[in-house]
Amino acid sequence: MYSTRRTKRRGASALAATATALALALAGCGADSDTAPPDGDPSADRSLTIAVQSGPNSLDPAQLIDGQQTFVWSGVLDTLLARDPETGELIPNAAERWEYNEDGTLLTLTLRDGMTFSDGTPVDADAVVASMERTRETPGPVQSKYSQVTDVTAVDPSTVEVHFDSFDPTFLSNIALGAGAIGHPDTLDDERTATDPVGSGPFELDVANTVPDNTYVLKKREDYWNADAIPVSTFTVRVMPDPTAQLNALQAGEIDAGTVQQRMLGQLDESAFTLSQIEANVVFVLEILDRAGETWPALGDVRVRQALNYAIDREAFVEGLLGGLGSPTVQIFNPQGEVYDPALEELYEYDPERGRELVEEAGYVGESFEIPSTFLSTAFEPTISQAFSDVGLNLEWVSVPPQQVQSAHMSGDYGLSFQVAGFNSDPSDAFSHFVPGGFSNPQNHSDPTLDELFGVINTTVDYEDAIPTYREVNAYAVEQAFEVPIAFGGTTWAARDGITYSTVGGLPPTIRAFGFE
Amino acid sequence: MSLLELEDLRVSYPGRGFRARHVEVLHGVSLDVDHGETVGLVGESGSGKTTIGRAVLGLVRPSGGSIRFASQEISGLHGRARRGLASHIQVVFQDPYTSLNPSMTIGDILAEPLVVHGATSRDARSRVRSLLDQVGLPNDAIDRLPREFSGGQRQRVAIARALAPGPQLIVCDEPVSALDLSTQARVLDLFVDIQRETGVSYLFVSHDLGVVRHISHRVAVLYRGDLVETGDAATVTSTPEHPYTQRLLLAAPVADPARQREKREERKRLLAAHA
Amino acid sequence: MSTSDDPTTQTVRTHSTEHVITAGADASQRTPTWKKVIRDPQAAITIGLLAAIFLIGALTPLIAPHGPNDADLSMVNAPVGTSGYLLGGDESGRDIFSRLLHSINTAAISALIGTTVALIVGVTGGLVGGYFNRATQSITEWTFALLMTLPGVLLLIILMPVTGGDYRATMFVFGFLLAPGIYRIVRNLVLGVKNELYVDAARVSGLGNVRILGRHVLSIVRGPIIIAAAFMAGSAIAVQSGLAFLGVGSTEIPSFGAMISSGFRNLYVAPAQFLWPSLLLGVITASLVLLGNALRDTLEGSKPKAKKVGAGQRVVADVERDGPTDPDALLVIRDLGIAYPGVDGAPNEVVRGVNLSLAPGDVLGLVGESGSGKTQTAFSTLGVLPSEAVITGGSIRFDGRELLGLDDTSMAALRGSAIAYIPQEPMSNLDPSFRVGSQLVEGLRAATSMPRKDAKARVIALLDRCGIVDPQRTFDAYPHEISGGMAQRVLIAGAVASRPKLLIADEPTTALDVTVQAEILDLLRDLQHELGMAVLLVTHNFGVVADICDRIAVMKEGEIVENGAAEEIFGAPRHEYTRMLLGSILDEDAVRTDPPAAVKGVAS
Amino acid sequence: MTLYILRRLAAGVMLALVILLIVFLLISSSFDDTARTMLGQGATPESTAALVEARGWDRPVIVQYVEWIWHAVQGDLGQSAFTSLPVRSAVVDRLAVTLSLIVPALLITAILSVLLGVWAASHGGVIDRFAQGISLVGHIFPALLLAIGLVVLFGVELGWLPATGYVRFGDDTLGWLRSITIPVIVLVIPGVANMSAQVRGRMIDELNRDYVRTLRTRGISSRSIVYKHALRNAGSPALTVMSLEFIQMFGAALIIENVFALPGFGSYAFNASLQGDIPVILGISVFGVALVTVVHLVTDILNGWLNPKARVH
Repeated sequence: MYSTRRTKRRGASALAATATALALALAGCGADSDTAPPDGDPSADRSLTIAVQSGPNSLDPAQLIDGQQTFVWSGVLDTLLARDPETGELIPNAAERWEYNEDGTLLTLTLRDGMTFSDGTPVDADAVVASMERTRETPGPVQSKYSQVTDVTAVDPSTVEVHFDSFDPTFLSNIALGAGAIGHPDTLDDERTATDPVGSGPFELDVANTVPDNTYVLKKREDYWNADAIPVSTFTVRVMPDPTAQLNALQAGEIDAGTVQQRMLGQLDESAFTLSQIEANVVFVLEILDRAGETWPALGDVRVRQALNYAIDREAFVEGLLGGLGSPTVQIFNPQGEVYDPALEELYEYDPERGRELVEEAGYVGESFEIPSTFLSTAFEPTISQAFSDVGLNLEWVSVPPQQVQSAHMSGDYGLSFQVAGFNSDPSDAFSHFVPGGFSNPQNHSDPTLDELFGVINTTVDYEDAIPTYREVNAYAVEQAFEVPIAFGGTTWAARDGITYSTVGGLPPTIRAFGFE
Repeated sequence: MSLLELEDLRVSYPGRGFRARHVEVLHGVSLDVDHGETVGLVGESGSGKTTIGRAVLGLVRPSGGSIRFASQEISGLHGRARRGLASHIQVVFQDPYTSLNPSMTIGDILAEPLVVHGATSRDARSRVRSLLDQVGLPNDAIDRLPREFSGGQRQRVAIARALAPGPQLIVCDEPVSALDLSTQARVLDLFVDIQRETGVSYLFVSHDLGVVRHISHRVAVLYRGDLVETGDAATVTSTPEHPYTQRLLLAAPVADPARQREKREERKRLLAAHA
Repeated sequence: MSTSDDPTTQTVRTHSTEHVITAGADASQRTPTWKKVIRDPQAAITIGLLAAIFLIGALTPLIAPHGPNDADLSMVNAPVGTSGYLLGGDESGRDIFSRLLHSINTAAISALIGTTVALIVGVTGGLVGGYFNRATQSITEWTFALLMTLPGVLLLIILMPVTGGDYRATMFVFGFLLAPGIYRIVRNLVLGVKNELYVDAARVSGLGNVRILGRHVLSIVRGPIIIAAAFMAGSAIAVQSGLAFLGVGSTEIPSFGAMISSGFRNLYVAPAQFLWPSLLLGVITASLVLLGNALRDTLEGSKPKAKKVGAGQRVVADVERDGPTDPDALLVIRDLGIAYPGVDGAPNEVVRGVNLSLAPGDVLGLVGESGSGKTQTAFSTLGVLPSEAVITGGSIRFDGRELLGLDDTSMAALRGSAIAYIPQEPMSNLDPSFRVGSQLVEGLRAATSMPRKDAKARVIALLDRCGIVDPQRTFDAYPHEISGGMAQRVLIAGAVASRPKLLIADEPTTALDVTVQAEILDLLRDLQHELGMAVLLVTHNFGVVADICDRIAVMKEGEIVENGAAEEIFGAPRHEYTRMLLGSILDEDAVRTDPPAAVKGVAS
Repeated sequence: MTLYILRRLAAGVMLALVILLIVFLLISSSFDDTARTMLGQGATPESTAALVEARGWDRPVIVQYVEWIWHAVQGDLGQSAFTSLPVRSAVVDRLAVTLSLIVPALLITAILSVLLGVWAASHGGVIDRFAQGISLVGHIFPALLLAIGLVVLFGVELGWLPATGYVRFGDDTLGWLRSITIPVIVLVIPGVANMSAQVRGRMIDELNRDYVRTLRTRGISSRSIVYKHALRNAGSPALTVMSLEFIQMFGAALIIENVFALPGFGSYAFNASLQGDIPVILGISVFGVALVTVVHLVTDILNGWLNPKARVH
């Protein structure tokens, strides 16, 4: 409900790649630009082929998954809102305007005029209502984002009202993602919806040349309302789970752009490729699931949690395991966002001695913990285990097959979990990490201070006004060491010369991040 | 009372393939073997002679009739009861190359039946020595493997194995047909000597009239699952009554060009007469 | 079930395709199996290599400088030769050398689990399925067919939710998938052994089923199982590596596959990383395969070597091409010697100084016991001695032409057209895959280059002549569809089809019933008269000789001891050996006369 | 013959039913995991239960099994739990890719193995040692190593062949040929290593048989003896080896599809299994069993053609 992070979609991709690569791929990045490409000529026959690590699982609006999958589905389906690629702020898209009532239980969306689906029928309030109602009622990954919605109604062809139980601070950012995708009302329940929907987005799927899960060929719609912002006429997305295969394809000229692992960069001929780096779009974090110490009392002790934060050599982690692309951190919020506080980074300098003292003080020396070993964690397990033993604790990685990763995380069988979390929006990230039932807090830990702070957030409809409270949440969480954030991770895009990729980290990746010189 | 009595013995094998009909290979054979006697069983391939032997040994289950050994019905016995007969009925097979387990020493091969019947290994060993002696093999054979022996010697080992439990009846299934001429005669002599010594009875199965004639007191002739003629060896093998036996007798060549020429002519006359 | 009463097989099995007795064979035969294995260089080297590798694996906790998952962030992708990191560090800063050592143990455990399960399941299934009755057989057969049908690796992957990706559980399941191979081997051996006479003998001796299975059956199955185990261990290791490469299971477990996978990801950073585990994996699996092959050679007796087909016979002596010729003789063999390599490599002469002469239209019986060299002599005349055989001297002249030293093409031109051959065992001498007629036609056309249609007519006529009742039907039949007697007639028809001058018949009636034998001899005699062929009849049966031969040569241990007209030799044998042989014949006078023995011992 | 094929196919269907039941039973424990994975991070016990119910996974396994079979009989293998793609067409598409690797690989393997095996067996000497050397090399280098090495060499360094990806035969035949070249080579090398040794062994056995000597004594040429008689008799065991090789290649294809980023059957199965995509796993099991059954059947029929004794009457 809170985050764009998907810890898994395609197991093979995950397994074949390192967790770094995977996380970067999943988090991806995106841009939304109303401006035309630099040269002004949206070349009618320009084509672009990129590689991603996972294809879209489905093009059904109720089943959309964010991350790199967005490249394909956002080509076919328009979203209500979008994010500004420079600042990450919410900007209009299919909805021109949005407005909350006073207590945040009614959201009024005003749709742009003249939008059409690829079959020519108008994209209007009825279409939006049908999509949102259906997503709300259909079990799937998007449904939870509608948990507080009670009703969606069309006031007139260009006005939609969304009614809530109570204010949902994450809703706006969600409808800039899959929750805001607009499907074709007449065919939504048809079988084709999953694979070849009648789309509202800038492209039509070229079904003849598309091999599901392998190659997606998208043809630009000239009748799309924002067609000028789309720089290519044919957009091909190839699914390549293996990063080495991606690099090989890039070098062999089979794709125009793709992500490249930091340590493979040396292999690229700098003169033939343009590199674009996104400094941070994921955070590597050791999540403490049993913050209350119900099953593992040691984890309920703030000294032990702090000790773990002291135990990890974050600088070495970035240099050694991330190839230098990234930066050490003790926070989980997007460094480009409003909540992140550089001053907090002073806490928890690498100091295993101090950590050990804290553990001794708390009386938990020699305590052992189990943690799920997943495809995300494998590359980092030795380092993290080492850190535990450095402060007098033991960590045992328990192998969990991919299809049980989600279950293991939520089961309550483990006190710890290693995650590579992509950024969503600051509110979503706050909720997912610290509110009971949030993804990173599956054991429903609650804390009076946090309860109070979220009480304020839940009643502050204007985001600007709520920002100071979010910062308090962040500061308190860091101080209490509710989690062990380790580092921000970035992504490097390599593209054939003349093609650029630019966006801030943490945004959904779309075609509009690409520029042509 | 004879030692072995077969009455109306029938055997059938399941045919090949799924739900195939059974093929009867013995159509009611009656035969008896007395104490200390050798009964020769002659026939060509497919006549069922080997099957009779195997039925007596319990290796084939009869589909009808009875087999009595020492007045006891044995055709239906199996399991422990059947194994109990092992000390009374023994066998010597045709092929000395496959009737001995190639991976066991001669000593083990001979001791096995003794140990099964409760002999201590020391007793077994001394019995093995005397058995080897009895069949004319050197004492050092005990630790050697079958492949170190010639065909004739192996057949001696097989005979020793059959003698080991002191049986009353030995079924001999073509025991000399795989041997060279000179060896064959010596092994047959050994059979006769042993019989004189121990009083054991033989049911002696062979395709070779000469061999049967040499060793048998009485001879039975089998033809396609039926017993066509029975009688004392000299009569059946020199002046047979049944046309098949006559044909068989005339078909076997004699090692004398002149006599063989006569025999051949006689055979042709007989065939012409029956044609 | 009796095999000898099966109407398609023959009761009599003689070993007249002579066994070549090699000197010193006895000593080597008694060498214990393990010693033989060790003496084989390929086996010794691979065993040594594997032992060394797995010993190092076992000692890993003592000798590995680091734990398999000890990570040092400063050692990430450290180059080869870094102090304490012999082969460098991997992507997580773990010591590649130490991980390599630990991986050996994973491989060993995988092989152990997979092979053990496969052996237990396969051997049990094979023993049960092969030994017991039909119902049990069909159930086990069906079960293993089921296992066999499962697409192996696919199943392991489908079962990941069940095995949890744990390599030991996976190997346990894999063991079941390997089991059908073992099952097949064991079942077939058991089915074979079950009908072996010595198992019957054991049954007659009063041994129970369990004892027979354990003592007689298992001992035979042992060798092939050991061989199969070597191959299975190899495939278990390979599969485990493959799955680990794909990322099935925990990466905490050091394994070659996981290391190769990590190296592959790092291909561009540190190209050597994937090389070390690949090499070690390659060495281990290759060693196991080679060991399997070596074991197969030693335990099952080495397979015949490949040799050039149509290379001709080897002659190591100078052949006198211009020696005196006997214008009346069709075939003259002078001073012929044939040798085989013995165990110690020295040639072992099986035929020595043989002299034979055969006039056109003459029938010569070459008589002797097994191993006397009579078949070798016949083969050398046909030019079809096995490739190991060497002609050490002498001369074979046919129709005035020296045959020794001719190449195979020239011999092939003679064979079939001028010299023909009838083998002993009719069934094994017909190609089972071709119709009887087509085999005969091919031979006839090779010898005479007659048009196919004429050749067919001639073959059918010949089949008819050879006493086959329905020649067309036999012409169209496959060898397994005709009886032994008929097959021998077919072979005779094939031999005389091209009207040869010389017919070499090697024990042509030994495998047949007496009544059939008489008919075949009649046929041979008639054909011989008709065609005026000379016949060289190889046999051990004096009755056959008396029936058909004009002259006799008696062979003993590679030499001809007596040679003369049939009547003379039967009437007045000169050589002691001939006398002994003739004396051994159980003739019509040898009727047993003594009465049944008095019963001794236990009275009934 | 028709009856025989029908009987064999019926047996195959039985086998498929049994295997499916086993798979159903084994998988039934993971319905919740799958639902949770489908829902992603928003999963709650309630939404998980709702999804399980919506999918009908809460019903007794046997009911689901029967229902699944009922639909399967009508040609409907359901849809992937994750991608909503119809399983049948997806499996068929993926199978087409894998088969377009395996079938050429198998044919090439068969031809090379027979040539090499027959040459080795009928010439001996240097040629024989050469063939055995090739077999050894093929055994030593794991397919994995070959795959990686060839990609780097031909795909990246030399750029002669595409390093990754698959081109459909219908789209661009030359492209298809180029895209399968390296994967096929990787499949062929170990295949030839194994099979040529088998063919060689069988050929040597055959060439030592009695009938070969008898054929020679009739003046029949060496060529006919080797290529017509011995080869045909060696053919039927070799065919069995080949059918096993075929099934084995499916396993090897899994790794190869991974390295070359090919959308094949193996990687499809692998992904489905990682995700716990139950409908796909079931579909794959059915196709897997069907494939193996057909391969065995074809082998037996070909065997009958080669070997009259094995012929069905």
